[in-house]
Amino acid sequence: MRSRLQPLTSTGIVVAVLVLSLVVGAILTAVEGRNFLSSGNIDAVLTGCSILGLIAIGQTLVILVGSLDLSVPFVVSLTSVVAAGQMAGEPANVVPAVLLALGIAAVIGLANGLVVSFLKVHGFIATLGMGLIISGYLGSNYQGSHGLAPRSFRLIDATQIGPVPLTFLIMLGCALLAIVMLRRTRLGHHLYAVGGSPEVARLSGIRTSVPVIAAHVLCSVLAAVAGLLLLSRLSVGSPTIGSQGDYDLMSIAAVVLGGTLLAGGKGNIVGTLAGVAIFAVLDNVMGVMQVNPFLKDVIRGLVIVAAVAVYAGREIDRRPARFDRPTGLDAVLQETK
Amino acid sequence: MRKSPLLRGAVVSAAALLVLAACSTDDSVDDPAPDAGADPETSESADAPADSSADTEWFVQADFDEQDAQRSATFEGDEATPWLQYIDGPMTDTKKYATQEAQKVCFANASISNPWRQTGWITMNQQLKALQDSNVIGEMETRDAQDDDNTQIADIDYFITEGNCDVFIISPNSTAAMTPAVERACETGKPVIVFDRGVNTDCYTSFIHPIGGYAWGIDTANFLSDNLEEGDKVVALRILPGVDVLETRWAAAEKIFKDNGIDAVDYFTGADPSKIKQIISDELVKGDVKGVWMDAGDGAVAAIEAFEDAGVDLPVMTGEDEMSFLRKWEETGLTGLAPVYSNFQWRTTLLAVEKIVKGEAIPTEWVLPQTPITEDERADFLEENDGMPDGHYAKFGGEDLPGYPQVWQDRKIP
Amino acid sequence: MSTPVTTSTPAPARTAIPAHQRGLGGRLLAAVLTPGGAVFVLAAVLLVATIQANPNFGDPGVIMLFLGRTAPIAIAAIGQYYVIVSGEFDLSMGAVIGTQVVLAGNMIGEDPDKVVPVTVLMLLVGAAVGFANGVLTTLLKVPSFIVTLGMMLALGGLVSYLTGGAATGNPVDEFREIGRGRFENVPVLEFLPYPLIILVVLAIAATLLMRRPFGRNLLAVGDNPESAERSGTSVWWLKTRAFMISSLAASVSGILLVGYAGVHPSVGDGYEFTAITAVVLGGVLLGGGRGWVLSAAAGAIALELLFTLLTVKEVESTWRDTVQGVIIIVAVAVAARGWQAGRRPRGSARRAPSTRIPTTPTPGTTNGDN
Amino acid sequence: MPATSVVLQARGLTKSFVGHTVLEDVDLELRAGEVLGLVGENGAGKSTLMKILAGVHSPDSGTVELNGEAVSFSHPVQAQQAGISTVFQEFNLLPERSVAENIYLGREPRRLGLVDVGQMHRDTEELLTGLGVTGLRPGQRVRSLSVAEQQIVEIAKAVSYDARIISMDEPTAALAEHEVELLYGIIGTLTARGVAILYVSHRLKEIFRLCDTITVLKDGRQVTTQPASSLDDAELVRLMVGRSISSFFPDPVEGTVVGEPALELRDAGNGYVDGVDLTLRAGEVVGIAGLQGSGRTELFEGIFGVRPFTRGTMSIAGTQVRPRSPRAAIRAGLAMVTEDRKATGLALNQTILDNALGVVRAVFPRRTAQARRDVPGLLSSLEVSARATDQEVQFLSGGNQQKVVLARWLTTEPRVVLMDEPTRGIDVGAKHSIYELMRSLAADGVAVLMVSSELPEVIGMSDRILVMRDGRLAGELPAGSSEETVLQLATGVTVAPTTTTPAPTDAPTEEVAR
Repeated sequence: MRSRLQPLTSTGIVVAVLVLSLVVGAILTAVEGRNFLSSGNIDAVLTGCSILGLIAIGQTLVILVGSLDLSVPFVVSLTSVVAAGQMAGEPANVVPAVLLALGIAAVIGLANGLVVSFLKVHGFIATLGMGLIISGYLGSNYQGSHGLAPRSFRLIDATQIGPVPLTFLIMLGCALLAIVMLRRTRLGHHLYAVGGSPEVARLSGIRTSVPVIAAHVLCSVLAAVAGLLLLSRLSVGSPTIGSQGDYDLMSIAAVVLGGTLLAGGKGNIVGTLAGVAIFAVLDNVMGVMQVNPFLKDVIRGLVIVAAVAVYAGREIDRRPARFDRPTGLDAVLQETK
Repeated sequence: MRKSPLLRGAVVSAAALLVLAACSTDDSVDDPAPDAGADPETSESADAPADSSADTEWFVQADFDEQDAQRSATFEGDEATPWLQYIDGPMTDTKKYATQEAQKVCFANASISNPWRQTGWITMNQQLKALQDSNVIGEMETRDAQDDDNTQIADIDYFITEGNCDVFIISPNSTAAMTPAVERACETGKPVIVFDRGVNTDCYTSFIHPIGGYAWGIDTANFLSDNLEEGDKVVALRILPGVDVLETRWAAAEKIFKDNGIDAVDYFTGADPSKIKQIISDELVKGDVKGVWMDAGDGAVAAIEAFEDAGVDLPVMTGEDEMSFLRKWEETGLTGLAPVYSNFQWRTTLLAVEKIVKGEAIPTEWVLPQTPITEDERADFLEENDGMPDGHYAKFGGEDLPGYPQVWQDRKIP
Repeated sequence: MSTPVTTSTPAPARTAIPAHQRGLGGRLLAAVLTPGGAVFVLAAVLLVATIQANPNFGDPGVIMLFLGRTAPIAIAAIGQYYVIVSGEFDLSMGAVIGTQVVLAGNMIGEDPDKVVPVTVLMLLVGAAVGFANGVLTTLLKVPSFIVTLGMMLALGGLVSYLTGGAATGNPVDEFREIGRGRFENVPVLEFLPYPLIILVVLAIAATLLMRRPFGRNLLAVGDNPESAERSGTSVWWLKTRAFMISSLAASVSGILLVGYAGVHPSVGDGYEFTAITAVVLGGVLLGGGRGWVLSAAAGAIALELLFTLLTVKEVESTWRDTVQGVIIIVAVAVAARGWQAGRRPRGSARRAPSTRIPTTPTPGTTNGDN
Repeated sequence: MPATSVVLQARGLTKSFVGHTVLEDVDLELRAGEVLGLVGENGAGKSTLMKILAGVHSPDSGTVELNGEAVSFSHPVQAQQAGISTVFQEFNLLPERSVAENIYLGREPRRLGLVDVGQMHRDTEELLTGLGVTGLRPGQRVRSLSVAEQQIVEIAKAVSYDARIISMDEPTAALAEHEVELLYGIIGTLTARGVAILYVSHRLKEIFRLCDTITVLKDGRQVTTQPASSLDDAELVRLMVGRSISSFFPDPVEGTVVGEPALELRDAGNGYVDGVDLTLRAGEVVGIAGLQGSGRTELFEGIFGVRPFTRGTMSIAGTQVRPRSPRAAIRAGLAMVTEDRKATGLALNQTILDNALGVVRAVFPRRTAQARRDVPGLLSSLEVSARATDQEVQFLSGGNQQKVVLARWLTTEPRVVLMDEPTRGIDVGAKHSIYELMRSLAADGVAVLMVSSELPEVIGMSDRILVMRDGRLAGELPAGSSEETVLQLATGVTVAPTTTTPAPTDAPTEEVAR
């Protein structure tokens, strides 16, 4: 009986909200005399998902394991300028530049992870500090755009398959890998375990620092991929490109919007992608409607809070009875109360 | 027994990279993208020598010399309408665009996140009303990138595919990053007007801008050097790094200061007046500050107040034609200069559209006059702009537009 | 309290438990060993270093000016402290400051008569924002990180929208005097900036408030919400008041900043993170339940001193971020250990069941022996 | 069952915590395929013994031999790998993860480097089927399971380690009667496979039904170990209790007057308890006995507004009230000493003074000044031993922490004090002063309602004893009733004393709803 009456999961709710926003978006777009489903618009929406999507995937991993990453915008900027500098317009330099960028990001993620897991510094502070450190480095060493991506590298951004941009497919690819990682690797399972209860994880023989560090490394590397895609799009490295997009707070908002618990242990990539897509649709529709840019922020703020409020209360209410409710019957009584 | 998840992480990301690499090669080989850009490489390496892989170097002697000369150049057109004046040079023939029909204008704006842009945006909208009334422009669709390169590229691409645009107007968020997108807009064959910050291409129909940053830097640094002794200290307050129109201001000024033996130290302030005041206060504790140089006017008041609060003599100072500075300047009577980064270029862009529609030739690089406001002219400008808010710009050039002065006084952002 | 008279058993001679474990000196020493106390030492060291680097900074007038300009961030840190100590975050602080600055500029304008009513209105707006943050967090159960992030976006956008992004101009000098004025001719100190006086008054008020039931309850809620709820604490109202205090502190900061810097929409940018940094630097535990309000203020002063030192040392302003980043990571890493060291009673005789503070995994943590 | 080989032999196990010996010279012998029952009162050392075997604690002295080889564990995982699994009272499960994921956490089966979810589900299925469990899907989220089902997952997890020895700490504590049958079945399956089981329970019925051998612990010492067949209920209880309780529990203070009803419940119920009729008078100390999971704590939570009653009426000192929150309950004159002082009783990082004033400040802030003056005297009269009132409570011993909890409630001058396991995990001296406090509260006209798992405590302290079973009051016993009587009423086995009206073990309403 319980299973039949099982309420929508939060991922279900997020997807429902996404569908709703798609429908409303399509209607509003039509009112403006445009076609929401035209290839150009689909391209715009999907492109809008790509960068934030990549970062939000990484952020999901970090939040799932019970931490937070506020350093992503600076990792994005850093990788974009470092890779661009390394490429220097030469196609031959692309591979070393990409590897260098990913390597630097991995080191940053490793540092974040080590500080969080071994120095026991709250992820908020550890990554805020790391962000500041990188930001100082960027500000001191890069004034304005830097380096150049060769044409071959810029094609990544320019390529489309039908109405679907390649950057979006790369993001989807990373999402897929992340999903596989979460569902099909021990690391993924342990990530959930450590985020859910470090104590239970430890009792099950898991070294709790490993998933924390891995999540931070992956998050930084994904931010680096985002930085590289931005480089491909901008053709030059930019030391401010990460901050321009507000990727730290927006990615956290997208993750929470996607139904992942800010405290960790519960959530998934699909929800996050839906959260990102909701933002993309929202931005797209507001763009079509030429909403005043200041009002855009107001609407974003309201949507974030309202959307999370839809299921935040329910989730928490359903939680406490988990260990001490005596029988299934009483739980049912409690719920029907 | 367990493999290091770190290793696995690396493997996963490497796999992601592989996917990435695989796709791009595949597609670039057999599916050249329709909008992949004509050949950005050639166009860039051809006319942008500075844009190599090296660090951006902001001081270019040739540009410095050119703008230095333009400061004293003769401008074509009526002095009463400076927004239509230009320096004689190559013209773009626009006969092919001539039409009777009201045009759909698509405007990709970088942002309206500072008072200068807000003032210009208001002026532009009033100019739009005028041109709509005369049936030159039917509709202007605007996308605002909120200071994000990535968004602005998307905005331009959206206009190209979905906008049904007759004319593109682009106010780039940054120079190099926006170049490929502007080139894509050019490829549509529709007129493209770029204004304010530049791009590294000349595919546009017209690039509208005041003389430029070097001219600003030359005007201001010369003024300070003239009014200060060798060895005097100047604090330079800059908003943010990496924007060409701002960087060139400082590049020129720094050179002149150096040539004149002025001891100049520069700070980035983000235009935050409290930061500005702190910087000046600390500098005053360290020693005398004789001059203040600013790359934009907002925040000038805070700088002056720092001197007042410290109880020391006011500096020689250059600000901007923003009302707050002009008012404070008059009130304190300090020795100053208000350089101008002509705000009226916002309306020039639309007037350029009018000319295009009429098939009139317009300057390919439309250099607008950029004359600082001196102490003698100050009173006139203060009087003309009486009742305007502090964030308003004296040389906004919209006095003949509908809604003047109410619209600018209310400062309602469209 | 009359109940626990144990008439049934002749009580052994009991000595009343003293109020303090150590004498005043000992307590001060112990306090300095905690991160909350160490920040005062840090501030002092930074001050000495600054003066050493440039003796001009030792001038009383300069110190007064410095303290005056640090008042807004210190007050913001005090406000943020209340929210953090109750286990939440307030990211909307910068937006509230921006709102108040613009409100002052646009509504007071050149009319001195409007100073009082508009100030009241500003404080009401501040309280309302805090109330909204609190209610959304506690009753709708949306994480405060998200609520205040949303508030930050919404409020910032709304104010820009309503005002056209820029204020009409600075308000009358009478209003700006609050943040700019000073008492002249004060002996020794040369002069006293009004903001410093406001900071001192608010700091005293905040300290007293933390000693009041409200403050103690707030700490208890941050420490253990479950226990607080069962002790009859009205958790939602308590936390909501903390959010209101935070927003009101931001409003006062805003009022001072209008005076100090003038009206500009970018005033207040990033204040939320600076305030959180200051609070954390003051040894306050993220997650709640630990920390002293004055340490938060001291954290703000230490942070600003650090920046001044960097200016004096001619460190490029771009590197400041890096230094700030290193400092907060180190401070928090040390803090986690420092609280234990400083608060543990001397001698371990009384610390009987320290085995219960689980160092080894203890399944069945809640039960003792069955 | 044929006599089989000894798989685990422990000798002379001794363990003390900071000078307090909780286990002394205990021997233990587990045989393959056999169930060893471990019984004793609370504090007898059962949990400590289990934790030593599980690798959570290491013994101060004594040896553990596994299949003839001496072993010592420093981490639970080592014990698991050696074949000793433990099912603790608190579930060590991740509520957001599936059954299979929980069971194989840390040991997920892999194929080609990836977790083989199919295999994991099949293994889980097989494991559960092997245990005779049906209707539990490997993919179900643990949060959606009933407590009994969660218990089964715990056991399955223990079994999945290929455990040769499984110890279970009160596995039926939270289970309803019919769910227990399922567990019995599982245990039968396991023993048939030759697994040795160490079984801790308070339910004597279970002990006799399941166990081959019974070891009785008391005060950390081994009283006896003998075949279950050689014991009966009464004898076992005598062995467990085996001491005169009268000397330990203080008599009521002279002149204590039992007065008007202070707390009355009529047919009260919520999601956890039902049909509770109860009258508590001023000056009374009433104990509530019952097995874990019988609804004792939930009854308190109902009274105290944590899980407000949804049915029936409640009145305090004759005034009808229905507290919807602890705050309202406290205002009405109630106080509640919670079961778990660390999780719900104290703010550990705050000082003694702040904790003692916690409730007054939260609910009656205006009385704070007065309370602050009273606290030092109150703490002394409770014999709190601490260096100073500005010491943080985390550094106090359990007994002193508990006294601080009491102090924070006494400062509110309540009419009715609810005490849930007031002496859990504290030393004898502290226990005694808490007992004295209860008496003196009664003497002052306060009504005290106490829940305790320690029968001697309930019997020794109560003026009347209420017994709960399956969410209902099963009956009332007079002061000084025997432990046997109480246990019989609580478990619902054998002859019920004449004074009781036992509720039907399976309430018809439950049957319908299920």
